[in-house]
Amino acid sequence: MATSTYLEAINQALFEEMERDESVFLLGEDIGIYGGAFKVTKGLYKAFGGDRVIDTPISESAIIGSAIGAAITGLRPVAEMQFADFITVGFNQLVANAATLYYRHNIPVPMVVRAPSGGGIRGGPFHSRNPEAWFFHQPGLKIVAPATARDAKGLLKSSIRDNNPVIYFEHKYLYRRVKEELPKEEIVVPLGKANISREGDDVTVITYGAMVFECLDAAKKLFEEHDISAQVIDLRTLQPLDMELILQSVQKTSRVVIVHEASLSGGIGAEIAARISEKAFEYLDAPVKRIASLDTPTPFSPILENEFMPNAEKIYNAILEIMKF
Amino acid sequence: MATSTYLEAINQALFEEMERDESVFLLGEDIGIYGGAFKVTKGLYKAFGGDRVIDTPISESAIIGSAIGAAITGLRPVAEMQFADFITVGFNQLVANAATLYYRHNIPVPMVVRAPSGGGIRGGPFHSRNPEAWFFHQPGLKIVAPATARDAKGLLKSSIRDNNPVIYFEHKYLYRRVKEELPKEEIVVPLGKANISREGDDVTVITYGAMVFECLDAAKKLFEEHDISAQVIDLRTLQPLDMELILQSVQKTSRVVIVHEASLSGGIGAEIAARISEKAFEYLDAPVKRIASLDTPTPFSPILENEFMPNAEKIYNAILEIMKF
Amino acid sequence: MSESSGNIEDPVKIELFRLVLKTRMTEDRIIALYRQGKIVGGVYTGRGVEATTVASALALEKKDYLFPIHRDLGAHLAKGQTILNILLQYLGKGNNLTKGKESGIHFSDRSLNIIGNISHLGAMIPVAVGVALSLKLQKQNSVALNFIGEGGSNIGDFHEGLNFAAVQQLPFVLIIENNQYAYSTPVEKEYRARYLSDRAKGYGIPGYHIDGTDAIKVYQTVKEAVERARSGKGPALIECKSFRMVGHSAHDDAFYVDKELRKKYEKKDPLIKLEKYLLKNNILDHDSVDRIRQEIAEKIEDATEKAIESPLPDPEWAYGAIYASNSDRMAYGD
Amino acid sequence: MSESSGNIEDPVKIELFRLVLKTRMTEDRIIALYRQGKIVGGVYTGRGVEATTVASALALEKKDYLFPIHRDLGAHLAKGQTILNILLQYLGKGNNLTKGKESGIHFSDRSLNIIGNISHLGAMIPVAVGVALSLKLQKQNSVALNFIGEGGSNIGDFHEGLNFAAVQQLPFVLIIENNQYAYSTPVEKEYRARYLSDRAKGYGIPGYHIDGTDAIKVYQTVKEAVERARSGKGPALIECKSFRMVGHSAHDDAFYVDKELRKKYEKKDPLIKLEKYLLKNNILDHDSVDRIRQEIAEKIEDATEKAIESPLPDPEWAYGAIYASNSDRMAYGD
Ligand SMILES: Cc1ncc(C[n+]2csc(CCOP(=O)(O)OP(=O)(O)O)c2C)c(N)n1
Ligand SMILES: Cc1ncc(C[n+]2csc(CCOP(=O)(O)OP(=O)(O)O)c2C)c(N)n1
Ligand SMILES: [Mg+2]
Ligand SMILES: [Mg+2]
Repeated sequence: MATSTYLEAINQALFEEMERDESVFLLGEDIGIYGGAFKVTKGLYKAFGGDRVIDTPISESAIIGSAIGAAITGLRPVAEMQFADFITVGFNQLVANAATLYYRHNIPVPMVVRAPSGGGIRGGPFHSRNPEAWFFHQPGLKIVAPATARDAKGLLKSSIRDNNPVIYFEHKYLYRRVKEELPKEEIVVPLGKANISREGDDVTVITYGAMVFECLDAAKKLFEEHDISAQVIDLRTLQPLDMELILQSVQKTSRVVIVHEASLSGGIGAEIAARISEKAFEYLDAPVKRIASLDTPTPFSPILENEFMPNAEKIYNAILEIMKF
Repeated sequence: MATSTYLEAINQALFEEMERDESVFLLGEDIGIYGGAFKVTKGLYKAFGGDRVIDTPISESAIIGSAIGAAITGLRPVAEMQFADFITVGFNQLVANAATLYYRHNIPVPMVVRAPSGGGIRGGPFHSRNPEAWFFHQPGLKIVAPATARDAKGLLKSSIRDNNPVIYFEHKYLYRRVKEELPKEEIVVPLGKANISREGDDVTVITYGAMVFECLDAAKKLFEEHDISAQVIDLRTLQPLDMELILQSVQKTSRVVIVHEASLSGGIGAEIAARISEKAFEYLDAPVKRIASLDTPTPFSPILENEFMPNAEKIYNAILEIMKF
Repeated sequence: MSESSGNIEDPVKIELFRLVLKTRMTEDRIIALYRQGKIVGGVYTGRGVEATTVASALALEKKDYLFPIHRDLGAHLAKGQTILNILLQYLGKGNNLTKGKESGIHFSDRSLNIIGNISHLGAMIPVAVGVALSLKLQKQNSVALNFIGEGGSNIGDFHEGLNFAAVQQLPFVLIIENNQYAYSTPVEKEYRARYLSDRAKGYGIPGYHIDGTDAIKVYQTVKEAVERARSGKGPALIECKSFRMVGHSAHDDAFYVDKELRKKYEKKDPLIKLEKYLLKNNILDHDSVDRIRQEIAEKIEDATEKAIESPLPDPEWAYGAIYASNSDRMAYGD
Repeated sequence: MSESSGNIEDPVKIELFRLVLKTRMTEDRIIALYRQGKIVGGVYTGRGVEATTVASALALEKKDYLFPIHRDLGAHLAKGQTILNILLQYLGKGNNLTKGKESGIHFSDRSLNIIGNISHLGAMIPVAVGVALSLKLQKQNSVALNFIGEGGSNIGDFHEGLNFAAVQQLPFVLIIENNQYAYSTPVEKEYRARYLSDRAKGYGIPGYHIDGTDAIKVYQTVKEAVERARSGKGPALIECKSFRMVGHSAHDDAFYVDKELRKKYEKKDPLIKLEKYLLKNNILDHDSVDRIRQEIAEKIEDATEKAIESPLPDPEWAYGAIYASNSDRMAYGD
């Protein structure tokens, strides 16, 4: 066992998968000698050389598009967006090309797009995005969003081994803030399985990414102060969604709060709420409550960004409200 | 009064607005002499000349981007996407640039992007899209989707006069199939107001675009065969959503079916269902049911496309199911 | 006909003719079926650009990758696609290569290393570049070739793809089919460069501007670029100038087309030109031409009959998988 | 210094010097504030490219539109922006031009016809082209000028925007700040063209490749291009070659930069070069230089003090409107 940050866990997954499978290679901006804007690919250029760690021009559409081409001809590319925000430049390649090739032409597209996402780092409107919902509305993509170092590592490995295009959202805020002991043995976390981060009986809190920790903080406080026992579900994979686990929990607790950092309207929380309301209608004792960022761009100034984002306090209040319903 | 098709109504709105306001101009592919792929802009080049009806190169990002530039310097551009599907190429300009300028820099962006959307025309995966949900998850855009000729005309006028970026989804299937008598007087339909297309007390059916007619057919049959009275709401504007009208109706009927042609998961129906479940929880006698296209690309062969899309029969069955709940 | 056509062997010239003719005749049949209401969706034909599409694809080896676009039926045929598969596609039949899920010309064929396009113009360029990258990384000595219209050449992906290919010196050849119209839009509203091949310099790669109605010239130029790419010397951009002799699609009467230009290019019909050349140089005689025509006609008859009789898809197939499983046969070339 | 600098008047040369110096000194202060932990977010400075950014913007008239990007503080200053407004922005203060909603260098100023950038490189090019279109349609006789890095010049929007501007012959000038690195990436991994200005030919517009460390040369070339554009002759592409003398941002030590190249360009420091030229040619004497420096230093002191004292935004402003109302003051230039 050794302590790894979330960021190091991602680096380890890349290293191990590249060692295990020659067909895995990386492409993106500044990922070579520099090791990436966040140093996630540090050391990989040295270990695997310029043919497997390719610095690209600033051309997100070409990065994603050429990853598709490489994927359909026997390789397993892992493309890096320097920030998740810039994925919009390569949007068409992902939703029109990568997502649909298997359904249309029966051609698997085994590729990963790593996208450092999320706010709380004073990045302003264009370095703070959580764009997962756009891709959720495109059949054919898988979407991953780990919260822990263990999941960051194990889910990235599964993503690389998956035979489909996977968008892997790594939360920038967690890069160096999350530290865990990771076992020496290989960690592979299957896609499509949520995790219960905290057991509880009174209310189900569904979340993912950096908000997992805010939810856990809120849950802890609620237990200490109000004896409310919240079950916190970390989705880990957003597409496919682990509806089974969600519904099991809702049937037990009958109350639900959904939390995500992406803006509220049209977020993935809407789909989860809609499915719960449809599939577990008779179990619900209270309306499904969603807590998310404001329906605005991410403002820059810390005071404003704090107001914009969900946090433990807002979640705490929302759960209390739902418990009183 | 004269009979106008849905398509002619759009053409009239463009003509009248260009006459009324010199700052309105059009840009897009083949919209000049040719009058656009669907002939929506027919006659406008002749009437207003090449400076106000600009044929562009095939460059969706430049079309949308330059519309933004024109909009912030005193003009009111109306950009045409040849098919709504191709809006993904200019996605970044819409979500990162147009949508955020007002919040960030206090600069209004009065522009319209017209996007011929929708299936049922054997267009296959790339000429059948209903991409509205992506834009719904981007604060700062308005989204319009008319079903009738009257609304097509009146909403386009409001869109052009609006001081914000508006995406106007005109449904290709309706272009020549919808015909109405339109009054000689000017029609201006305000953004943000839904319409009750059919009054009813037993169940609320919320929809928009071409699905309005499928819902009306289903409603008619349900009334005739089962004496079920369905209230059909045509949203008309998707952003901002007319939650007031929706909630009023739900409080009356206590049962809801949401229908849209876009794929189910992550569609706008999810957000509406989530809001209803949150805001009208105590009024609901049955789960909110959603009927939408399959979570796949649009298949080409008519047999497959028919299976893929919602229709009156599927809606009829869903309503019956909800009524029996 | 091109001056320098001497170094192309006669059998290749005959094959070029056979394929250009086959393309023309197959498309004529598709148009006839369209007028009979048998085709599902739209039809875009290559009348006038067949020399470009056929000769470019014929310059490839079997292991090379072909990325045809909407007007490139000739390229499909030249790479070995059957008329039957094409017709099944246009008729939306269940036993076609996409099981009815894709439209007319949008289909791939793993056995031929053909990768079908999406509608978004230019979007296949980065994908083809990625294939070229993969071929280079896997040291496969093969090449990826992609087409783009002069209209489509103004989309961002053209720039990003070609630039990346140049930086990486990939085995990639991009053919601009400059048929002088993008739907109704004439070139002066599409770009202002004298030649689109002038763009090559901005990527540091060779650019060629050639007569795209001259099959032999196209073959020669593309062959050279393909072999250059194969030998590791990087990508090339080839602008083939021709003319769209019909409307944008089967429902377009092309009223907007310059009459003079049309007249000029009627004389440059790639099929007639090639036929005349072969006859004049005694590479083929009239009898052989007739025989070739007859053979193709029979194939088309046969394929049409089979295609029409073929079953429609099962409605259940709409629910087809959107995700590959881990047991799926993976890549091209496996 | 440039041979042909003769036709630029001395006061302009002095103004160029004053602005380059002001840029250097302001950025030095911002870096100092950054090291004190007072700045919110990242800091990207223009050390080494000030001649390009300052001279390009100074070549514009007041009514012309400026689109600066992340390294172009010099352009803001040359177009008339105050040091105070810039500092307020970097400190995320509530009384800045974006009310705290936008980061350091991303801000617009209607009163100066400056339109701030979004982070997505190249995305402002089509917008600037649209402004140029609007200026042309409204016959305003003004010009839009946009910057892009040599790295950003490989994004699709560069291609789409420039091509459209060329077709429409718009009053648009695009300056490529080729500082030889895009973050850590050297030019050979970004593009393969000999000169990026070679791309101009592919759009049918003039392209210039000039020394971007030579403020007078830049001023001259840009002025010419701007006046050409103003007179209706269409856009131009100007590549200004310089060198990024610091890391990509304040936290980057630029270990990856070629040592020889750095040495070479230290001798071409745009500020030192311009100062030497002015002194040598007796356009300024040492005393005047000192006085200018002193004046700027005082302004910076003053602005820093005011900026630091300024209030933070009200948390409620996060809920700021995302939609304009119909009573909003609309366009630039109103
Ligand atoms: C991104 C995009 N925009 C618009 C279209 C619609 N469209 C299909 S073909 C076409 C014209 C293409 O012209 P060109 O590239 O010159 O090819 P040609 O049809 O002349 O062979 C257009 C505008 C599209 N398919 N993709
Ligand atoms: C579309 C996009 N991709 C990536 C980035 C991240 N990024 C910001 S600056 C930069 C390097 C820019 O290099 P260049 O264009 O040469 O400008 P310079 O910083 O050298 O002035 C990168 C990659 C971005 N802002 N936008
Ligand atoms: Mg063309
Ligand atoms: Mg640079």
